[in-house]
Amino acid sequence: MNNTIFILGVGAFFLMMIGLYGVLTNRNVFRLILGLGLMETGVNLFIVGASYWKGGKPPILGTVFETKAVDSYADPVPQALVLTSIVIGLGVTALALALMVRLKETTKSIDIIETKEEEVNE
Amino acid sequence: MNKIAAIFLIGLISAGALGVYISNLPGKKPFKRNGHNDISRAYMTKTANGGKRNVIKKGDRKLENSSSNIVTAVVLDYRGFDTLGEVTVLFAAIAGIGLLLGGSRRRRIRPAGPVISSMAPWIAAFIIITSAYIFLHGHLSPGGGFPGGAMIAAGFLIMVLGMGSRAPKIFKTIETFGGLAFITVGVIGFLKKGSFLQNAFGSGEVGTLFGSIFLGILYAIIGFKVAAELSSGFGEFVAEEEGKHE
Amino acid sequence: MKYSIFLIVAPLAAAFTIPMLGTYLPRLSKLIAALMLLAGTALSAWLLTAYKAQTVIVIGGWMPPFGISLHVDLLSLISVTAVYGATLMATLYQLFDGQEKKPYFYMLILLLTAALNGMILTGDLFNLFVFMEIAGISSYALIASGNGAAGVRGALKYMIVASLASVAYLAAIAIIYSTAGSLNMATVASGMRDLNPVVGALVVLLILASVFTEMEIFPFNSWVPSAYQGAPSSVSALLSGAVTVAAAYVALRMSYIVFGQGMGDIIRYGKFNVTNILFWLGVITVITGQAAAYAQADAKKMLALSSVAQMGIILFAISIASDLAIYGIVFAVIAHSLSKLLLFMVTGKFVSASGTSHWAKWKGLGRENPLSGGLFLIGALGILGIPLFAGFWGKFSIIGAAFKAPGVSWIGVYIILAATVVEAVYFFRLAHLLFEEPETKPVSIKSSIWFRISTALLAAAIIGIGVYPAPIDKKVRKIPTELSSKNTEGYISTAYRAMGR
Amino acid sequence: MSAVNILILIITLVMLAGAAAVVTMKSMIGAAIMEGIVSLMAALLFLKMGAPDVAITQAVIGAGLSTALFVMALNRAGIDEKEASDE
Repeated sequence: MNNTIFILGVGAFFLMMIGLYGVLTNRNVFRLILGLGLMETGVNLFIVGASYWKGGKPPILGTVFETKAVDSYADPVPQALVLTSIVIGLGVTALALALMVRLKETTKSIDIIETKEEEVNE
Repeated sequence: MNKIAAIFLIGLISAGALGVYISNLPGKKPFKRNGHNDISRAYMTKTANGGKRNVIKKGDRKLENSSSNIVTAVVLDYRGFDTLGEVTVLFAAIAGIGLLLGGSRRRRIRPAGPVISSMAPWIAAFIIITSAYIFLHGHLSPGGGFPGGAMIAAGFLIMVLGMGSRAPKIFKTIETFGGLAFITVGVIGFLKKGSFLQNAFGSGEVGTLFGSIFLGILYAIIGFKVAAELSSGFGEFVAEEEGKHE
Repeated sequence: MKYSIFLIVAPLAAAFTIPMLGTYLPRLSKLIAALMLLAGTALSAWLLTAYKAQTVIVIGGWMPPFGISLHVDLLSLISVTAVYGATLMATLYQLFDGQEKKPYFYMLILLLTAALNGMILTGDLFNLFVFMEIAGISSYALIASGNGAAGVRGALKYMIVASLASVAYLAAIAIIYSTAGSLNMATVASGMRDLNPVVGALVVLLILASVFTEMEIFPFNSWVPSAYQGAPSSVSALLSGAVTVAAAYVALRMSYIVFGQGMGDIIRYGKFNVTNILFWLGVITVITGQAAAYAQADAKKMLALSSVAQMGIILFAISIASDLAIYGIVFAVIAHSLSKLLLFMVTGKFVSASGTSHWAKWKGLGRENPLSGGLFLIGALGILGIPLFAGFWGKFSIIGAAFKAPGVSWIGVYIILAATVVEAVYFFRLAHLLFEEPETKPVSIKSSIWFRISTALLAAAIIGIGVYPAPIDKKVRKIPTELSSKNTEGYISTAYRAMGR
Repeated sequence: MSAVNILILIITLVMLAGAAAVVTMKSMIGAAIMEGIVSLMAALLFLKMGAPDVAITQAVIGAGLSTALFVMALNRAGIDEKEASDE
């Protein structure tokens, strides 16, 4: 068992769970978005951590590079996935904040649960 | 949901995760690997299409891919279609913001104090030059189009907040041409080599700035597009002048 | 077949032109959106008629386990055609009969189309995630583009549930990549077999949970009523007519190909038989959906919950996993898509004429406007599965398959039949009210020529498939053999042949 | 435990403490800034895991742009801190 990986895995898992707690216990949209952000960060750490092994160096080819030395580099694929996932997270967060601003403009509150039935005007 | 129920649910999930973890210990295949699988090994030795395993170092030529940063090679070349999707995610989010917040009324932005207003263009220029370096060297060193573009947007935001200017319409045109350019690069690959987003520009020397035209073009496109998108989208969030909102 | 890539890329390219055109020539951008969807429908229909055998389309020139590839088979082409047709209808409805919308609205519809097609065609798990996120983001924005606060609330609820789902999906991806060592569906499918059973079951549940969020299956569908109610009618029609098609397709492929282990015993890891979970989730979804729809005073929420129940039936059929069941699923999905498009389009007219979506206030609207009333009735009959209407073949085959299947599937049949009775009650209750003698003269509905043409086409399709299913039947009959993993020409072998090993 | 492990442990603990602060803090702007700190710590962890590309992206997007976006959105919506106490 590798200590580094254990710490990373447990840390990522707890980060996700703290985020989930934030999502479950709040009705305030802003805090919901913050909780989702924590969960996203946690799962990103988890993706890189799940494929990490001790002593993984940045996967950038140096001046001298033997085919055997491949083993000293960290796995590049999860890193590429996480890059994508971070940018997607930014998109979702930005749109969620725009929705929050709209909600505040239309209802004067940022509570996700409606106080009374609202009519649709189409 | 009340707090006790939430804690209970989280406890349940944690217990489940612990159970999975323990049951995995004597499992057939362990969670953790201690080396590369076939796919990541092929990416690193640049033999995904069955080439022979070369000694790869700076200065090697005619490999299937000439990026010395393997993550960039994966993001832009081996999994380039994901990156097109990623650009589209941001594009969709910014379009959504435009649809929701882009009112027809003109909002005036209150400029910051004199010190910040006079400093803002310089700080912005510095950030923009740094980020141009980051996205042009994406295939050599860590960085690339997304952080580079995001930094340009940050520089632009400083300018907006400091000087009170608004996002000009030209950004919309950059968004359009950036997206179309990405697809054009893909279609060129389709027409010349037979599959979408295939590298039709050849690959040069590993580890040089102009060694990889394909990756350079793609990261430049992404950098400009992300910068334009984020600047115009985030501009919508800038608070309007005091007393104007109701 | 190699042109299939343009089913995804062409709408993306059209969407990319809109920020500029929308700023300078807003009218042209709407025209481009409509023309693009028309061209896409034509392209997908052409590919469907030219279809010969399963193909893997390579992207970027990298062979399947290394690069991302598209996997084109008969079912995916049928689904893509359905998605394009549904989007085209909804867009024309919005253009000619809906409220004035900004160019961005049509751009998001194009992005949604591209993303749904990507979800259907892609052969890579992470690529599927990216497309699910694009589809999600464009749907949130489209739902929130309605006037009131209801749309924004619905979009936020959808967003929060879907974001939790995407976190679950990513966690599953992390486990899959670190164990199976690949993200290509075919490689994962062969790698999942020798996985630790507990981990395997966990991965399957995490991924299916996130697919079920889009498919509106029971514990993950709390967002459905408010999102459908708050969205503009054209967007509700899209959610019901296009998004569910893609989601049902993904659920089917996940459970049969990626995680399945041969028909009849589809997902089993050691002691964990995930198939049973699918079965019970499907049945519970049908019961809760129909019960909630019966109690619903809001017509759009009622239709939304009826969609939920239909998806429950489809999940139930997925858990049966016989050739007849797959045949039924395809028919049921097509019939549901057509009927719900028609129902939401007509309902949108009723809402805008009466100014409310509470159906109790629609007394006599159908008597005043017999065309719309009749169309509503046809849509309802199509959903219910009455003989001579499209829904019949789907439900009939699913029920037949359930009776033939071993185990407890027959329980599901009685539940589906009972639920159909409930569904009939609330649809006919509404239809009866529409044709009742009103106290005050109701408003007459103004509709464009496009509304009449497209609804007439939909109604003709519903009745046409119901009366004479032979042309579709000929295609659909081939699907079970293609999906069956016993068949050597199946998905995995096609992908492996493309890999050249 | 080696020195690297202790460093990683400290970063992880700071990150988790920051996350706990995000969830419990009364002030919304404070919570947004704490989220930025969590992102920064995550970026350091990525760097330790041999992923400099991800670390740069996480630092620029997670810690920089997102935090700015949170604060700007609060301003734009005109949300005052009194509403921060929920329920």
